[in-house]
Amino acid sequence: MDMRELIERLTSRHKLGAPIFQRPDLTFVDLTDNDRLRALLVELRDIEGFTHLVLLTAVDWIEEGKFQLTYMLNNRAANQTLGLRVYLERKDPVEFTSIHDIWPTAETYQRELREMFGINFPGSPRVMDEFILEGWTDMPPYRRDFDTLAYSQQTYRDRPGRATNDPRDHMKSKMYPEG
Amino acid sequence: MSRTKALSQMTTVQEVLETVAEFDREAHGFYVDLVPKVSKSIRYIVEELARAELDHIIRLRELAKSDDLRDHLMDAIRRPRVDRKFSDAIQAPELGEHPDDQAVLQYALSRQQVAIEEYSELAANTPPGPMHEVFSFLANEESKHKTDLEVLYYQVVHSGGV
Amino acid sequence: MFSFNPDRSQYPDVGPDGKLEVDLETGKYLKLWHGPNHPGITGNMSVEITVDGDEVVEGKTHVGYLHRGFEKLMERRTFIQVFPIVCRVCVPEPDFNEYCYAAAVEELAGIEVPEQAQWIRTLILEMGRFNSYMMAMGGIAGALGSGVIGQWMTYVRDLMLDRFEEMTGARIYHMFILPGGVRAGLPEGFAGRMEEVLRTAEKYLADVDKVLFTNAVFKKRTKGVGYIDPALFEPYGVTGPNARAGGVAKDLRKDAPYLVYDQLDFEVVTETASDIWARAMVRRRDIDVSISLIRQILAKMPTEGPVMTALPNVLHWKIPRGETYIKGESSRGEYGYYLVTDGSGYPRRVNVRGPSYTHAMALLEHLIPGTNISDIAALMVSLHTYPPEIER
Amino acid sequence: MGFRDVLSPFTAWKHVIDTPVTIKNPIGREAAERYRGFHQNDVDKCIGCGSCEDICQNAAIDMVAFAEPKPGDSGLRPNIDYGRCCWCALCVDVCMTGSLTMSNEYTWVDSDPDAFRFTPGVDAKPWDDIEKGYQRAGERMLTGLARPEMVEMAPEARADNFDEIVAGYSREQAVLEADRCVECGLCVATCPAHMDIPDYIAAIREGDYDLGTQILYETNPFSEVCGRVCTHKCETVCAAAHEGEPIAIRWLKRHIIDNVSEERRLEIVGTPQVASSGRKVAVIGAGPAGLTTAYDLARSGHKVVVYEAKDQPGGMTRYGIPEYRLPYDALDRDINVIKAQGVEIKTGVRIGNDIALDKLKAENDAVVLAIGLHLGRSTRVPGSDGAGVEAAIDLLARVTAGEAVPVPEKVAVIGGGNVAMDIARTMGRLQMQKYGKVGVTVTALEDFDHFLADKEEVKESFEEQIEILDGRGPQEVVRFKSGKQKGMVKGLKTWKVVSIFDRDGRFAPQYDEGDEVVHEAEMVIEAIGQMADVSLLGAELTEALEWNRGRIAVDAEGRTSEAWLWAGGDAVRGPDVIHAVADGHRIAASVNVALMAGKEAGA
Repeated sequence: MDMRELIERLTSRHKLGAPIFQRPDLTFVDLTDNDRLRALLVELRDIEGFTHLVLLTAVDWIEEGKFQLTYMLNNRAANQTLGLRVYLERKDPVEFTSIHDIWPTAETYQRELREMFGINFPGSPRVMDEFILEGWTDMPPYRRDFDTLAYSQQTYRDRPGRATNDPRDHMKSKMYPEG
Repeated sequence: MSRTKALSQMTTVQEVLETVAEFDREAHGFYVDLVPKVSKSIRYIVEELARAELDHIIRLRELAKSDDLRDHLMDAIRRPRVDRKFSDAIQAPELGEHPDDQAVLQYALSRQQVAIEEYSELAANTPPGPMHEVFSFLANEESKHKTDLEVLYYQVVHSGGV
Repeated sequence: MFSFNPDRSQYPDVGPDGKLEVDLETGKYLKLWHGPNHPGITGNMSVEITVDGDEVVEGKTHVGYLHRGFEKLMERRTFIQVFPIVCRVCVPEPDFNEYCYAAAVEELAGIEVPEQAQWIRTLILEMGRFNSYMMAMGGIAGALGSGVIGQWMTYVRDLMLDRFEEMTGARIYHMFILPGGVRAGLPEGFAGRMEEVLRTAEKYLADVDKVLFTNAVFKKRTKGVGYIDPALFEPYGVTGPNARAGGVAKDLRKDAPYLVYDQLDFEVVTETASDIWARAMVRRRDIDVSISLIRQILAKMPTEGPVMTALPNVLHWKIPRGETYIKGESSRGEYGYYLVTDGSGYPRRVNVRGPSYTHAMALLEHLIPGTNISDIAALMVSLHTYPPEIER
Repeated sequence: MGFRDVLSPFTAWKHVIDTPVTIKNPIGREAAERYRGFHQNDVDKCIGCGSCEDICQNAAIDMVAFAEPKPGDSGLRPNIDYGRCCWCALCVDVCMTGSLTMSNEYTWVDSDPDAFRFTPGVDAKPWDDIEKGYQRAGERMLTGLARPEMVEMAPEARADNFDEIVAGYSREQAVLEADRCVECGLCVATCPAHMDIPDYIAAIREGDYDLGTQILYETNPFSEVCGRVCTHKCETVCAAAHEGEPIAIRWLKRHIIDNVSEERRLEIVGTPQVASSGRKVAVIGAGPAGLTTAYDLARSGHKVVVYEAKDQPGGMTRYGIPEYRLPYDALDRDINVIKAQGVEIKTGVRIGNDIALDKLKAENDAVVLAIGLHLGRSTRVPGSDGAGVEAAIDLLARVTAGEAVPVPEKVAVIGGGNVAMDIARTMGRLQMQKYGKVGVTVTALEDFDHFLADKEEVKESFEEQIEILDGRGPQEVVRFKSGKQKGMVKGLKTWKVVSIFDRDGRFAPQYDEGDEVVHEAEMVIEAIGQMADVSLLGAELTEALEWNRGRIAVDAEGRTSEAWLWAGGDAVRGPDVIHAVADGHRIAASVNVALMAGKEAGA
């Protein structure tokens, strides 16, 4: 399967960004029209042989105000993997279309995304159920603005008696405190 | 005149010690006189040289008083061949009126060389025993002093190797 | 034997949220916790099951017992600092994490890996697979009451851990596959000692064949039990031995050869029944493949040359913006790392695709209704899942 | 399913008679040779750079004081909290000296949790001497070993001209080199000016040359100069030098300044932002020490006039260093920034001759003496007094001034330092221009193991066909005794130096008088040492001043024993550009305090 041809073929009907041919067997492409996601996925699954949903996950581009969702699809016969990327506005509430009916396994991914990134997929089974976290009240912890260090400092206590020295400052204080 | 007599083949330990003491005394006097003649910037060199000579004088005096040596003062000993050079060095240093640091150091180094040779030969001329050890010790002392001077010379003249 | 095509009309209705409506007041149903500490669970995970008599009508998976937020932790570690923690995502087969992460970093940073290192990496992955299968064998036998197999397999695994120890310097978390290569070549005389382990393993595996696979009880409890319709494989993302047991020769070592697999001679093992027996059998036969691969690697691999490429200064190593996905065939199926970089010294996002994520959650929940309570453990273990890779 | 399926499982019973495989007492079981167990640290080898702490993803390592810091060693040593250590051994892999290793000991029982926090190698442990355990398999792989090669003019291309040899790093090379720095900062203490070396190297990595320039100017207004000819003591203590090459700190400094235009540099540095103090300072000598003093004082609002005996400012950087190492326009760019601060430089004015020192004292609130070392030392061997024997430092200055100097076909140079290399290579170039071939023989007291000149200088001299003979002691400048050339130089007689230093490393040359060579030469150039021309002080001031072993005595701030006079630079510290810059800062700070105190008292 020639991925360049495939992307060209798809571009005629779907709004796609410039593809990145990362490896001969791995391509990334942006879908710029989010409403066409389901149509494109079904086409890829049923016509182009991308029957395997490898993973679905999010990337928080907080500086750009966007969440990236990556739908990683695989066509085993052709040994091709396609990372389809869509971007969501990063302002609450963040919601996106569920694909659990296209791939039932997406249910788990969508549950996790809801919990860890605060991206909801209305209609996805058990999407509001706690997945990993129990009794979590803070912001979704996989968002970039959740500070794990601050969290652990608030939650746990440092071992007493630990102190370190920066070599450069230490040498200055001992060897040339005035200069 | 006494010098002529002193230059015969054989001499005594006492005489030898007196000669070297005189050598050091004169040198000390020479350096002390030199101090005001050189620029203050290099006076430290001359002062150090004077101090070293004074140390030698004191050491020799103590040696002569020691029990070991007292018994041997009148022993006969072959006069070192370099003794003439040694005696010459006591007088007439060839330094100008206002020598610079390098000139002073070169003079001190050459003088030191003579002293090492004198003591080495004296040591060679005495059989194993206290006297031999005394002269070996003195030769070694002078040798150490010369090394100090060479280090100083290197530092002053070869200013840090540029 | 219980039917595995139950009449679901007797089951409680599905509510609007997709969950079963179970009225415990009726006394017809009982809720039980299967796990998190249960011999039938590999690792810390639990299934909340609803039984009607000894028939299970619903099962809900619960994970989170080991969540340490690895993916998030990786985002605040430099590229080299991520290296020591990736292995912890999967205890029994940690090396896949090391390989996938290293390869992803290497690809995005443009680093070439020396040939010898590629061979050593392949060797490690096969040793890891071997060990993982040892646990799976012990697990499936243990779930059906045959504890002795677990003891034998633990012993054999321990011998392999000795080989890991002498090669990598550690038994469990090897931390050996660094971005750029591997930490060292093989120790002197390694191949000979490995051969001894393989021979011992083969001796014990012959016993396993007699005691487990030629065993009326085992056959009765596993044949036809825990059937997964191959039609579910794609919708539920089933890969690896679980798919191969259903006749689908999915194996990334063949489908998308990585490292030096294209230079090795092996066949993809398949079974057709897609039941617990078939899944156990695929694993049993795949151990033989691993043994053969280990022997081939040790016979063919170069032993000269570097094992590591000098890296840029790792203390302030920045990788340009980009993303990639690296995958490999672990003992449980497709294992992959999705790495997104943003030009800084830290990963923007690391997503670990562990096979258990698809096998132990939605699929398991789908398979449970209609099973017998006594088969739950065998069903779960037959999927060969490791919970840490679910919750990362 | 058959009968076999029922009986076969019973074969398990055969294992009943097996010997158990469990280890009875696992405590004490020896781990594998490469096992990553408790750490060991060779504290004498460790330099306390803290790279282990930086790489530790568990924050398990603290750097704790172990000994007093000394050049190249912070005196800190890693203290490890085994409550956090994950045994990944990245600390071992990153260790810059290879001092940190791991033993294969892994069992240790103690009821005190704090016992599991200790400083390996300092707190004695039973595994300290165990040889087995994890060590880096080969050389460092995590922080880069080699520096990018500097592009230089080929020897043939440079042999007959004074064009700059070193091209300077390209952006790509500089980033590669800057990348190798582990930012331990051990270099900062050794740099006389305490330049913020890791910070400006970081600016290169970030591509922020404006920031880099700003950082450079905070501690050194002579980056063009120091970026080329600094003695880079920093590089000798670089953590990277313990295995592999030190970071090319000097070239990186130059790279920053190469990438900022003169105009931009003036914008970044700016001009004095304080009101004029109304105080006046005279600086004698427009070398790096004098001009650094002037730069700082001008930026503090004082009126500074620098008096320079030579026709151009720059001191030894202009008149001592050949143009192929430091082009005059690069020096001028540094000086222009200093001038832009309102510093007035009066060249061609020799204090003592043209203006009396007393006059300066009377007309200024402070006087700073930064006169350098402009007199060449002579060996004073026989024959060294007379025509045909030159001082290297005089010749170099005359070449810079554009004067014609004698260029015979054969030249012998006495000396093994950088000045000897400078004059040899300068004469070699002039010979190439005149004769098309080089005829320079350098004789050095020191052997190549103890050579004084930089390795690069020696290497480049060889490339330029200069003959360098090490371990040769000059004995006599041989002159023709008769004939037409009577009295003219015939050659240089040397003896072989058998050993130059004694066992304690003290100068104690031993000669082999049997190995005597006369190096044929029409001119002998002495390049053995330099001294300050302190004649400007006059007898009275010379007597009034305190001296320290031949040099004007100064305190830590650069004050002489006379309240109005400060002194610094080569004349006080010995020859070194960066020391001179450091001195300049120190003196300026001291003068500033004195002037401001005086101003308050006066007001």
